[in-house]
Amino acid sequence: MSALPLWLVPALPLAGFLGTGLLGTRLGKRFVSIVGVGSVALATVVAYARLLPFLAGDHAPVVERAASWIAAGDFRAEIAFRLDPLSALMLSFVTFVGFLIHVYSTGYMRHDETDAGYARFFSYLNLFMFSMLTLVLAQNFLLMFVGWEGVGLCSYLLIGYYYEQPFAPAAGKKAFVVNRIGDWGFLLGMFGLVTQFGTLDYDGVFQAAAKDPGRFAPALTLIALCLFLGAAGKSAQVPLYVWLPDAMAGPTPVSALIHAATMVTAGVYMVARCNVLFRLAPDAMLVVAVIGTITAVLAALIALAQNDIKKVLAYSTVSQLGYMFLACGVGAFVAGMFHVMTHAFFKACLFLGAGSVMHAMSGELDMRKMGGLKSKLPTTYWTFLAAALAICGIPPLAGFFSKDAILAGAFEAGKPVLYGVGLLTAGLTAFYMFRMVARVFAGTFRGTHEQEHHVHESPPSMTVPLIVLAILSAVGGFVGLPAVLGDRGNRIETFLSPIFLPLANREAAEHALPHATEWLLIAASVAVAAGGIALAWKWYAKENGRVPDRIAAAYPGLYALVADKFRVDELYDAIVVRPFAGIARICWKVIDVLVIDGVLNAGAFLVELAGDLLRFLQTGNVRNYALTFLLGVVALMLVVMGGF
Amino acid sequence: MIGKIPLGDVLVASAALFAIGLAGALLRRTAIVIFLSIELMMNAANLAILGYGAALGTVDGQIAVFFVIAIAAAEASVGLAIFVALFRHTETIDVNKINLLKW
Amino acid sequence: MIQFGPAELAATAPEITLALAGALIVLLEAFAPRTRRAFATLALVGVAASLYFLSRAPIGDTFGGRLETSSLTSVASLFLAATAAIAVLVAKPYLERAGEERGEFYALILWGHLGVSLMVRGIDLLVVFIGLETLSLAFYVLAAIFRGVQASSEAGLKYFLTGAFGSAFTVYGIGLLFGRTGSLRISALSQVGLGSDPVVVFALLLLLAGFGFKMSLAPFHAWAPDVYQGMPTPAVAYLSVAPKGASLIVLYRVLTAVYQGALPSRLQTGVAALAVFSMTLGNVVALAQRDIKRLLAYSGIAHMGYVTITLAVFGRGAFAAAIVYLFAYLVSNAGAFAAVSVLYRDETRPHPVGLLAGEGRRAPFAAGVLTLCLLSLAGIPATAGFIGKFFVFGAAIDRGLYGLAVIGILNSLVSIGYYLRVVYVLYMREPVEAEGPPPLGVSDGLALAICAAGILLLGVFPAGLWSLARSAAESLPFFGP
Amino acid sequence: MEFFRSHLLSTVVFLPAVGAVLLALLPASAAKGARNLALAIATLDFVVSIPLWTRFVPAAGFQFGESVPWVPSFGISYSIGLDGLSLVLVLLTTLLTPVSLLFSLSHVSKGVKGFSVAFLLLETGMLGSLVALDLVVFYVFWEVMLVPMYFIIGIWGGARRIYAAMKFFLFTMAGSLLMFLAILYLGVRHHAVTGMWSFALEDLATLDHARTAQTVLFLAFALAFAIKVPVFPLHTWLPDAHTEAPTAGSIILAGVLLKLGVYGYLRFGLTLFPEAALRFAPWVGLLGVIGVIYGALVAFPQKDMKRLVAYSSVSHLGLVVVGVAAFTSVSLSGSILQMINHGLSTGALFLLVGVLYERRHTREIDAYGGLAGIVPVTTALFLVATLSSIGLPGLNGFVGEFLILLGTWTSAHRWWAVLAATGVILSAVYMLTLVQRVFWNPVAHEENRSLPEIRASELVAAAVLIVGMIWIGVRPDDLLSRLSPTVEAIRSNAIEKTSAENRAAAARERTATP
Amino acid sequence: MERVVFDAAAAIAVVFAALMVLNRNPVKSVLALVVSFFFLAVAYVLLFAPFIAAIQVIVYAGAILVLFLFVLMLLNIRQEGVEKDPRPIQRILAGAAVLLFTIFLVTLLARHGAPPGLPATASETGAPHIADVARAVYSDFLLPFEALSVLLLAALVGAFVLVAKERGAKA
Repeated sequence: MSALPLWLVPALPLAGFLGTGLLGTRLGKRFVSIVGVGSVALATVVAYARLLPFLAGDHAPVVERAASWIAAGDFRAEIAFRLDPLSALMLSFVTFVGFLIHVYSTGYMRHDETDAGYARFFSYLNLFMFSMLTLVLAQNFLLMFVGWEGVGLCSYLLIGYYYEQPFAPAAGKKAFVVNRIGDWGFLLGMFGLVTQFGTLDYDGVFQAAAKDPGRFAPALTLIALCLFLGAAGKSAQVPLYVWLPDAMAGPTPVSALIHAATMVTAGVYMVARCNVLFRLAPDAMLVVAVIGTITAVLAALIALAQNDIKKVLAYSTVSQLGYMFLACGVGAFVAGMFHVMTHAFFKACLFLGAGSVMHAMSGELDMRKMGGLKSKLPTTYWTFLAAALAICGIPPLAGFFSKDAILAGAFEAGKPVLYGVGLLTAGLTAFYMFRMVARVFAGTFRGTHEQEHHVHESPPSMTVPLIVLAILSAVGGFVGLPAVLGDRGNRIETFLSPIFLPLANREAAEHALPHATEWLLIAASVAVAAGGIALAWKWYAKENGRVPDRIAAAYPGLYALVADKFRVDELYDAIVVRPFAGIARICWKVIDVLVIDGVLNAGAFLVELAGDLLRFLQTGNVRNYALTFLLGVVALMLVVMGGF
Repeated sequence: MIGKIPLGDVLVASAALFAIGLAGALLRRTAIVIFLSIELMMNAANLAILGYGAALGTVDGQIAVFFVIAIAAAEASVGLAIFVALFRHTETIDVNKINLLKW
Repeated sequence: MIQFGPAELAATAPEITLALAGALIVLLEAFAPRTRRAFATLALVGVAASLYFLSRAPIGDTFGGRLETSSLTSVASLFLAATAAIAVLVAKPYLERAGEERGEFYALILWGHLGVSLMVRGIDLLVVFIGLETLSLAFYVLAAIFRGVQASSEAGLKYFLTGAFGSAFTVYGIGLLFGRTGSLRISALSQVGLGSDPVVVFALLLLLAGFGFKMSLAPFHAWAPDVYQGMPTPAVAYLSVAPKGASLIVLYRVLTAVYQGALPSRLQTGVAALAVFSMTLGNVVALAQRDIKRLLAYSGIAHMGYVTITLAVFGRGAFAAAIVYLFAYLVSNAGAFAAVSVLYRDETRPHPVGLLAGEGRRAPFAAGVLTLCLLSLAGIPATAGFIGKFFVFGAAIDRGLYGLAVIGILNSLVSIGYYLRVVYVLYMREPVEAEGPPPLGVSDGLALAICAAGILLLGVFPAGLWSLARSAAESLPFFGP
Repeated sequence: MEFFRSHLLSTVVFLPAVGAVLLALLPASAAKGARNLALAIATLDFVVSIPLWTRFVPAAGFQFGESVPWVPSFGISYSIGLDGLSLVLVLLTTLLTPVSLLFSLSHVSKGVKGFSVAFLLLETGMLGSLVALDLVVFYVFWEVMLVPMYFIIGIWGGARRIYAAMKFFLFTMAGSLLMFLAILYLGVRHHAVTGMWSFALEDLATLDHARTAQTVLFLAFALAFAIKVPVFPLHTWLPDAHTEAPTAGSIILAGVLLKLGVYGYLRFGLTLFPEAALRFAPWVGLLGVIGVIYGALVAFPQKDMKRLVAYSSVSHLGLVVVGVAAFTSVSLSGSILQMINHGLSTGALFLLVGVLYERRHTREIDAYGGLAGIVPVTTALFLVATLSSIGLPGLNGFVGEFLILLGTWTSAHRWWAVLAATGVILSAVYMLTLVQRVFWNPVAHEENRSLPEIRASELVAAAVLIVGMIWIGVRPDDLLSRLSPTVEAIRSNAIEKTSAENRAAAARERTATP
Repeated sequence: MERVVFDAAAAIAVVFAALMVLNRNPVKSVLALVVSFFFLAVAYVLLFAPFIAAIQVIVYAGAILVLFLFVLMLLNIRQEGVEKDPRPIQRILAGAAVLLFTIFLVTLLARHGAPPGLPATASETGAPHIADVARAVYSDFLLPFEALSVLLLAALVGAFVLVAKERGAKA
């Protein structure tokens, strides 16, 4: 194999983090750009230096132990990295997209930041890359958890990057805490794994489980659900999705990288990684699928009524993540991972495009104040359009293949309801995406004059990544052609197959759909997507939003509800946050201060009081002293020889 | 029996004297009288001791009493001196009125 | 037929020395007042000499079994002499400040000291009683010696009246015991059958009260706070330590004579009750005290409660524990009073704790020693006080008296409250008095140093003291097997 | 020199005390000299203690032992020794003392000499009780600690220092006094049984007591330790003490003193009364779980930074207690490790809070806000400490928490782990709220804009701790490998000494861990 | 015969003792006590202790009580005021305690007072003679006697210290 060890991949960004973090402020932006981007570039190079031979080779998993880590009692955990098809897939686009976004950031962040802020931003980004790569490459759950929480930390830091704003830090904290709720599940899941398998090592766990399903299956449902709770937290699924929209408070490249392309997909990655466990726990699978579907449609609905360009993208992300879990839930893990990849391309592209728009509009986010930017920002427009079409699933763009695979998977798994909802969601997606495209680029400019003056295309450092990502989202899908197209068949399927260990004494349900059905499905999804696009374009580009306004006017309550994201945040505030604070106060003021200290102080006070009273027995009158003496004698007399 | 006197009589008498002294010490307020009562208690002790001594036919009793009387005398001198010294400050030796030091 | 021969001379040499030293000082006071500043030294020499003679005195009884010389008396005399020495050392600068430096003061201390040592050495109730009275008379006077101060005279009156009252009970008790044995020798009490005789038990109760009075053991304690408050502090330093120890030893002598093995249960109950009452009352009321001397008085009452536990336990080990405790109490309590007499500028006024505010910085040494003494009284480890409590409670548990031990422990928790309050005033408050305490002289500095050293040494190396106490217990003649 | 080499442990223990005596002899005027001398001594002590670490042989049980008769007639002897458990705590102590002294270099102004003396005496007290193998000796050291701490809080503390100092002293004393009686009883018992006096741990461990006696004795010991830890509901002294103590005091208090409770429980409670200990384990664990959640809950609404951190200590030590009660190898290792972690992270937190306090002279959270832009370095340091405290993987806190929870999960009391794990969420809630309100958000008070950045000495002090956090986070085995034999020793001793049904329980739980 | 005389003497002594306690006027109290002591002396004689009787009359009644009188005159103590006690509880408790104690003491001594195994009658010859007393004091009781001397010395000096005129020392 290559001389370059795997640990180098995460190590390089870590070095970058230390460099930018410790010296960045002193040495200035130029240094930071070089180190910050350079480290990631190097990591990417190293990663591909390992990937290409791997892809060329037989895809046999590679495990490299870097060091021993924890050994207590009979528990062992190592720092070990793994390169297998799954991690390779993630690695390929995480490094690459990450690199692109670093480049983009040099342009995006340059103007509005002090040296310190600039250094801070890039050190965070590097730290994120380190964590994400650790997460991807880890060979055991514990090390994955290191990356898992690491990315959570970075997202916390980057969301709260504009810490002077009142909103950003709160959003960051929200993200971290909600993620922690998920991590709680993850932890319990790991404990369960240890009790079942005695180890957290992938091979140890999965092979044992695959070898002897009968023994482990009963316990696995609960474990799988615990793990999924973790995934739901990280990947913003119902009911833990609420942090992701707020996370848009962070700089746009962050939204692109962390909250669209990479981190949020970690949950999907984890579920796919644990496919053995999930496949042994059908009930858990069902839960995953249902949750995914609900998330998908719910988020899509909310996205319909948002006017903040980034919010729309955020909810779209949530929705797409729902898709991915739907895929995993119905057993189409490949489709899920496929969508992870394609989504990384087009959603990153969309976010960066949005960033470019903001950049042009001097920070404006409200679509109602935009319009007609098509001419002013051509590059942004075309790239954005490409990505939008991709996400809508218009063939032959990337999104089409992955989304179609998912829907096919759902149908295939005999879950018509889920399929139907998925299909509906596809339509909604198409609608709100093109609502956005229309509001932003079509029509006439609705912003202020200053903005109009100021509008300009972004620097190449920003546009180049846009173009690259646009191309990828255009062609990225060809790695996974459905069976009906092209004899080469589904390359990604074959590529990923090694990670789906065959389960002993359970024949994998391998019934490919008849071609006719498959054609029908394709047709349906394309039609729905096209319909959505057409309607959106008609209503918003041509009629400039009259119809929807009428609808909104017709059902004000409903509209408000949707626009307010179904008031989920308010709900949580009422049933979780407030009660928590209340109980905390009670514990402090009542139990601690009143009860415990009260009792103790009362005791002390009583003793003191006794003293204060008893001292008055000392009257100063010597006769009383003689009397006490005599009383003492008498008492003694009675005690010792009462009636002799 | 001491000669024709039963020891019981002696002891009862001494007990009575002791009790009376006790009562005086506790009930009177003039320091001197209190001290007188205490002297009486000592004499009660003396009476008992003499009674026992005679009954047991030993001389030790008388000697003990002799010492006690001497001690009583010494106490009296010191005590009276103290009364006088205190009287210089308070113009009284009524112990109810002497309670500068208390609590 | 007893003659006053060389043996008797050797045996009584210690007391004779004290008597003569006192007399000499009085004479010098009368006829050569110039020599006044030598008095303290003279008194010290007297104390030292008497200790020396005692160490030379042959072991055994003399005067027909009325005076004992034994390891017990040696240990006890060491205890007493140390107390006397500290008192004298502190007295000198104190009296100078008060303008009351008079030979009689030292003389009375010496004679009182003589009385106490007779209490310890006498194995004849009459001798013990005379010793007791000598002590009492001397200290009645010492209490009232500041004639210009009403509080002093009042202290004298109270001490005198209550003291005489107590003596009357003692005498009566002695009389009754005499009636049983026809002899005044304590050894005579060891004849069989006395232990169950109600009159004897009653007499023992009277003695318990009488000597408990000297120990300021509640409920016979009432005099102590007032007297301590009005009495010159150096005298208190002596009175609050030596007579208590001596009285305890006397009680042990008498009780062990009657009950060789163990106390009858009801008597044990009575003694235990005294201990508990004394501990609790002393500590609880001490919490409420504002005057340091009264506070220490109540703390002393409490400590007598602790040490009385050993009397309830009743045994050689217990007695040895009591001895250790007494030594610990000596260094701590005498040290505390020494520090108090150093820290207060005006002796004739009351000594509120509040006046000590901030002295921790202005008089670091004295304040430090006071703190050390208080911690030792509180029984913090690495101090003598802890060792004392260790042995006493150990004895109680050894005899299975868990209740007493627990009550004692809880009491010492309460006691920490008021000891620390003083420490807090010393170090954590700003001074209230314009001028700090008077400068530290040689002799009182020496006294403080002795006490501090004693506390730490006993606290860290208790083994020696223990074996000493143990040997003393061995020579307590009347214990059974 | 040779003497010191052969009496290494005693040297480590008493060096500070000797230094304290030297300091005491110094003229009061030489404040600066005293301060530097104290720092020098503490540092020297740390250096001297390093051989303990390097020359330590994990498998060899108690090492560097010394034994000198103290009160022969009662079989009391100054006998000390070091096993893995003591080792890590001793080093934590010798490390934290110079660190906190280094911090107070620039801040303690009045009575520097007294402060240094008290601090060094305190160190000797802590070290002594960590190595003592004779119960009387242990008790002596254990109590000796209180006095200097009382002064440190009472003289150099904050506004309500008197109340806090008194409360601290009385609380701790109340517990330990009953333990004192229990110790006496054990000695007496040993004398009654064997006819020989002894207070040596291994001798007393051989005694077996009637069920009730064992229960009472165990409770007497447990109370003392529970108060020190502190275990809910005996914790209320801690917030006051921590809050009012000077920064250095808080560091030591949180860093070491609290650990002594758990240490005592492991070293004495479990060794002397294994049956009772295991019998009461469910209750202990329950209290631990309550502590975890309760501490976190109460920490959340605090308005005072130090108070908040103090309550977080209650939560963290609750977790440690859970690990001890679960009594599996993993959870025990985790608990011990977590003690060190808590020492480092909470120590660092108190230190950095102190840094802010010394500049603004308030601990009110609302008095701050938006400091990140003003004092970025302090912010970064505080952030790291926070992350370590909330158990971010890669830092020390996580390893301890994970092992405790994992071990507990595999024990007979799985639901403890489930509940205690919520601490992971809650700690994030209150700590991040603190960070947000102090360092993020808009600058609320203009006077904060001129807040000076952390000083070099303070920076060094904090950096030492943070290096420790990362080291343990990445290479916990350095400690765990030294701990595991001790842990096994404690477990095997307790388990084989316990009665049949307990042995059965232990067996169940061993099979639970494959 | 002796018994009658003794009981009479004792009774009178008791009566006058009671008078001493009951009388409000200290001077009268002293005089009552003198009488009481005198009759005690009579009782002593009947107990074969003529020497003690003598000093009882001479020293006690004669010297000490006269000293009391003298001091009373010196300080001219009026008779005790009739005003109520500040704390009546004192009287009640004292009365109760004294009563209890007395009953206990009397019954105890009446029942068990006499030592067991006491010779039924003691012949006059067994009674000690003054000479024996003298001899005993200087031989058998030598130590107490010496000690007593110190005690008296201390008392003397003490009394002197307390009442002697202020001297230069105080200045």
